[in-house]
Amino acid sequence: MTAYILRRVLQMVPLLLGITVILFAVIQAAPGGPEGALLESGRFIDPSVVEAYRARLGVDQPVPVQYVRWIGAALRGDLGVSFSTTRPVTEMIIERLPATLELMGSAFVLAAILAFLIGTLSAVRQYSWFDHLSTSASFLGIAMPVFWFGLILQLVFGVWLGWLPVAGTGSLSGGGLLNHLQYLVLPSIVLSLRYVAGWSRYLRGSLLGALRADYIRTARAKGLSEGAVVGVHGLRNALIPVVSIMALNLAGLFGGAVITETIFAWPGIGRMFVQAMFARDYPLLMGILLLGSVMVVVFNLVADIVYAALDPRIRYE
Amino acid sequence: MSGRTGRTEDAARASEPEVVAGADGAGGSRTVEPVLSVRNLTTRFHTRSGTVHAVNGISYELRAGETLALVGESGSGKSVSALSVMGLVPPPGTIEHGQVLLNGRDLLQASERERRDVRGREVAMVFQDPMTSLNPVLTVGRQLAEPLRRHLGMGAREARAASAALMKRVGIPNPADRLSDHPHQFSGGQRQRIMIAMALACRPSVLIADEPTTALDVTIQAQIVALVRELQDEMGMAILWITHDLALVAGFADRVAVMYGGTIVEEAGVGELYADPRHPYTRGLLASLPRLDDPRARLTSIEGRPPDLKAPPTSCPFASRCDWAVDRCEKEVPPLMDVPSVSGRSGPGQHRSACWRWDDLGGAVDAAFPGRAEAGEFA
Amino acid sequence: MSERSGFWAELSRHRLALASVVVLGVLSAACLGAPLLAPYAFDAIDLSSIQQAPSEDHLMGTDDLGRDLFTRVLYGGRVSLLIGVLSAVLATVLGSAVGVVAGFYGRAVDNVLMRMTDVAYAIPTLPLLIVLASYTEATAVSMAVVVGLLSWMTTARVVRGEVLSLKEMAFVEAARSLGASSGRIIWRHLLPNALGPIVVGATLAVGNAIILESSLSFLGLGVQPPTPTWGNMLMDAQATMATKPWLTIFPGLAILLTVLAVNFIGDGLQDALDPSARSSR
Amino acid sequence: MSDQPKGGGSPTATGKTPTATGKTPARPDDIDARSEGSPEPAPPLLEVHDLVKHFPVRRGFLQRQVGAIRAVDGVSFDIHPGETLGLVGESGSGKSTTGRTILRLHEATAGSVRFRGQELTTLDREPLRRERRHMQMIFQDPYASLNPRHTVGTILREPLDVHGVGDPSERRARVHQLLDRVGLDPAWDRRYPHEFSGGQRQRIGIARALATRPAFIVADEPIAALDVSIQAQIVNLLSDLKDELGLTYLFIAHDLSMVRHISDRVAVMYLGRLVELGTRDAVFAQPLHPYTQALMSAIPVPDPKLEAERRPLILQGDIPSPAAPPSGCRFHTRCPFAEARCRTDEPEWRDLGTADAPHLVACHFAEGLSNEHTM
Repeated sequence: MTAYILRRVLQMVPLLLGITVILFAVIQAAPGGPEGALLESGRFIDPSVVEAYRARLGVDQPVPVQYVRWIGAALRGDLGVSFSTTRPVTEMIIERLPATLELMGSAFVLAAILAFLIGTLSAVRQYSWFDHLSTSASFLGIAMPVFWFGLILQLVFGVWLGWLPVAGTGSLSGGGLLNHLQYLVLPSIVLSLRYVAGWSRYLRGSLLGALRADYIRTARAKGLSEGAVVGVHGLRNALIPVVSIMALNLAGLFGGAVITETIFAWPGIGRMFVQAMFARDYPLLMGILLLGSVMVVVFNLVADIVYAALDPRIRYE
Repeated sequence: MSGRTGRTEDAARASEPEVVAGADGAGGSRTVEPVLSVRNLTTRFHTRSGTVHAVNGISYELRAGETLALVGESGSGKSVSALSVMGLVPPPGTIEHGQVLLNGRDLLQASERERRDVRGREVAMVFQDPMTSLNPVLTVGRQLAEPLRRHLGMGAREARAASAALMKRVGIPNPADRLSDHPHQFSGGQRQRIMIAMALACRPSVLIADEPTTALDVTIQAQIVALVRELQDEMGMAILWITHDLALVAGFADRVAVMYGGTIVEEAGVGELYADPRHPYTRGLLASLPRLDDPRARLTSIEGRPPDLKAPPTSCPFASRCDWAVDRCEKEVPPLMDVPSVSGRSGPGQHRSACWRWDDLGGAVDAAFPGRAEAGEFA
Repeated sequence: MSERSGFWAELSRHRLALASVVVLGVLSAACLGAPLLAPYAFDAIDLSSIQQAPSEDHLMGTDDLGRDLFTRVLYGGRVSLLIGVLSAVLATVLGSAVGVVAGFYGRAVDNVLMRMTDVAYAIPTLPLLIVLASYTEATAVSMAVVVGLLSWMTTARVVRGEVLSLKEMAFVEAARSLGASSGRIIWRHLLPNALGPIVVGATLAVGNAIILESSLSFLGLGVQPPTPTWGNMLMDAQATMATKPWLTIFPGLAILLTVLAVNFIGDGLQDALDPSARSSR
Repeated sequence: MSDQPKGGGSPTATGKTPTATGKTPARPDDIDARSEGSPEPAPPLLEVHDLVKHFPVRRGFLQRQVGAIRAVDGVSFDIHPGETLGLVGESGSGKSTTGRTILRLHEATAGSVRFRGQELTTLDREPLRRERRHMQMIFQDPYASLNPRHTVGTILREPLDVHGVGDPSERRARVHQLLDRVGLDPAWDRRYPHEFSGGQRQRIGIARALATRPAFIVADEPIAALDVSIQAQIVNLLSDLKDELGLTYLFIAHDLSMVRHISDRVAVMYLGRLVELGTRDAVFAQPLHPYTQALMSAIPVPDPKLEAERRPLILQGDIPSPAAPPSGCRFHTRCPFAEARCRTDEPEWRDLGTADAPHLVACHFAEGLSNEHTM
């Protein structure tokens, strides 16, 4: 198992290199080059910021040299200086990271729990009214644009019913935990919707497939209860493919957080990203994109490890 | 917990006399009550494209220590009939009617809970494909322990020791170490041994073996057959051995029932069935095997295809492929009729054939299987 | 019974999918025929009737400039559908090509292509799209191309997996033993049998692209006003959501309905194109 | 190599459609010239010499080769025109891989395969493609071997299309002729494979193999997936076709009784090696290798009386992994007669037969073993 994990970690390195190459190419492709926006914007910006950025990128150097310098700095945790605030990008990200992690985490957990319950129940009770209902609901969930769903929830629960706050985060010190959690409810639901729908469908299909397997018949032939048959023999096998889908979807979850945070004025990285986009603050944009990609890669590693823990065949491969 | 253990001991004690009787009678004694008695079992699958008449009113009996071979080709209903006995017919299949009497109790009338108590304890099953019949993500120790813990109320440690003993009994080397291995770490033959160990864990009175050697090589098949026979001598269970291979069961079955199109078309003691088959299908199957005395001889094949089970049987299911068929075969479904037994032990149920013309069909296949022209003379 | 009649029989069993074909057909026809059908010009400002609730004159009401919402929804659909279909075609062609080549040639080719796919998969699409969209003023076609270039990875993976298993099938080996060329094997044996997942992937890509486009437009990065899109209509409506909910509800419903119909069709096709789902048994 | 005519000038398989080249070399291996039972033995149609096929086992990030599955590990035999060689062995013995490597569906690791005197293992792509016309394969699984999206007509026309045989109307006529020849209604050419039963599908597979009038067919377990009553139909069809078209078969099977029925000679394979090779009658009457004896002993006999008298020789354990075959004689781990020498010395391939009926075996003790377990 240790060797397996080590191998997976080693495999991450070229993946991350590839990601940085693409992201660097994206910066370079910005109109007028990475610092172009800064110069053309005409707004007042501390000239030393521009200078520092130009110097670090070494814009007079060939592109590969610039890349090596950029990645060298990034490895030391230096993602450059924001155009709009002149503060180090790393610092800005770290400041906003907890809010985003909180939102993504709660959405992820919510989606995982609901998907597990819905998916299992619809598979066990295939073609029941519950199954039909959850199938229809999940089609709706997948087709629903995140931002529109957010707007509708704000309209219903915030404006019409007045039950929940529609924007901001509430302060932990001021209103306490419960108050803070109230702010979390709507954004988490909005962000998780698509994944509840997708994962529950996937688990349903996967579990139905597992329940048709020969070993399920063996388990029943042993006289095991239906609970043990589904719980012990079915779910364990059915969860294996679902875990990798959950990991793959993290990139989407990060993208969804950008929209959700914008709608609900959630003070996280996603909202900062949209603001940075309007300010054409490329260092900040790049820093956030890089963070998102690294999160995805790391999460996929975790998924691989979970996968190997669930499926003994992988370990010995 | 203790109550369950008590019940098991009672059951074990209750079945003891039968085991002894079966062993003494060497499968010949017909006075012993059958452990398993299937009567008029009918199973259908209601699919979108029509109803599949998989099993059409079959009846057979199985006595302690006896081996009944259920022989048939794919689609003959042999596997479905076994799953019906276990109560494991997958949807959309339903058991339309019939009785499955296990030690006198009708399993089809029992509640699902009662059936679960019976499965794996009084009647157990080994399946065809040992590669897919074990759960790939659970250790074999865990899977072996399940019936022990479920039915005998063993604790984890006790079940582990018992599992190791079972593994040893079926011939897995280093059993204690291998309990924590997963199925993919065993060979096909070993997996089938584990399946057998699992089925026999609670010493059931009936073992249903559904083509347990079909997926294995001949040398491994011989090992598995030898192992099962050994265990049968030891535990005295009755065996329902399902196979498509008429040759395989010649060596160890006591009785053979041949299935075709969802019905039993012939049933007889093993010696008699091969010496004096009284159904054209049985004769056709035997004739299609390569001859031992003359390997060059052209094989006799049964032309045509098995019947479409979506149409309810209104004629003899074999009529369209039968060289012997007469008008009556198209009009009336032949029931299983008693045939005088050449082995001397004649009597009801000794030899049964579902052919109107069983009387015209005597003798061993090699000598007496006629060609088409001769068949014409009879008609 | 031929293969084709089996296909239609299977598809027609999916009543939802059939209904979706009808809905999508009507919707597409209406959007394409918007210049003929729409009661008003999409940019006709009528300050005498601003922010009116749905009525006989204005089926879906009017916006803050008095423009007819129904007209704008129809015109917006042209952009959404164009981007959806165009980018899905692009993503499907690209993804299938990568998947087939990787799966068929295996070894180093497979390794290189799949690592590229991993990289593309790991970068969150929407944020990357946001950055790219901020570079220039987007047109419908440029957006379709960018969206297509960022959404081929799922198809590539699925098709590769499909090809890997098909490649081991005896009928492919039979074709090789006949002396069939690689091209023949790919075109006549692998691709037709991988068609199910490819088509299903394509329908999902249409839905995804429509949502991606509307998300970008909602952030103000998509196709720019005055050309209406469902996304930028929603962005405009955000401020008056509480008082004029129809401005939010109708464009959103249009997106929901379109994506839903496309996904239902994909679901129906999945079963209809799976030969094992309708074997002779 | 270079003195041989390139593929285009090769003689046709059955002589029913003479090639246009007219440059057909008057070599004795032209099978049309061979008459049945001629006293002058024709040279082999197929010569397999020391064939080796190892599948690399790759592991790790760099996919380094860490080992090899030694599926076929030095196999030699000839097949003469018009002959059927039965190749038997358990799964994992490498018998299927041997058949596929001969047809270059796998690239040989080492060794030589000469077909009609021409070396196949080094043949370039285009001449190989042309040569494929003359050697075909019948597959085990009648379900997986037919493309589910093609009609039977398309499936049967593909070999003709690939090799540019005839014009469209001739191809259509050939398809109908093929269907008729294998016992199917020619009007069924527009049907799809899923509309046929297993036995009928196997007939379609056979028809496809016959389409280009090949000289040599590898039949890879062609009846293993079929029901007993259908097996006999297919075996009869294969024998009829052989007699009629002068075909040569490599018949791969695990079912010894069918092999005995259809083969002229029998080769027994174990763990990548041949252990015994001889005429059908010699091998079955007097199997020399303990493995052959065990295999034969394991075949059930459909006769309860005979079965009751038999003392079967039951092998212990499983076939070892071809990734790490045992030293010495590969069979020693399961052989009931193994001695110390078997663990270290690899047995030679020796001929214990007569001058006109060679009977080869790879066992140190072949002479001294009794055959009491077989019938």
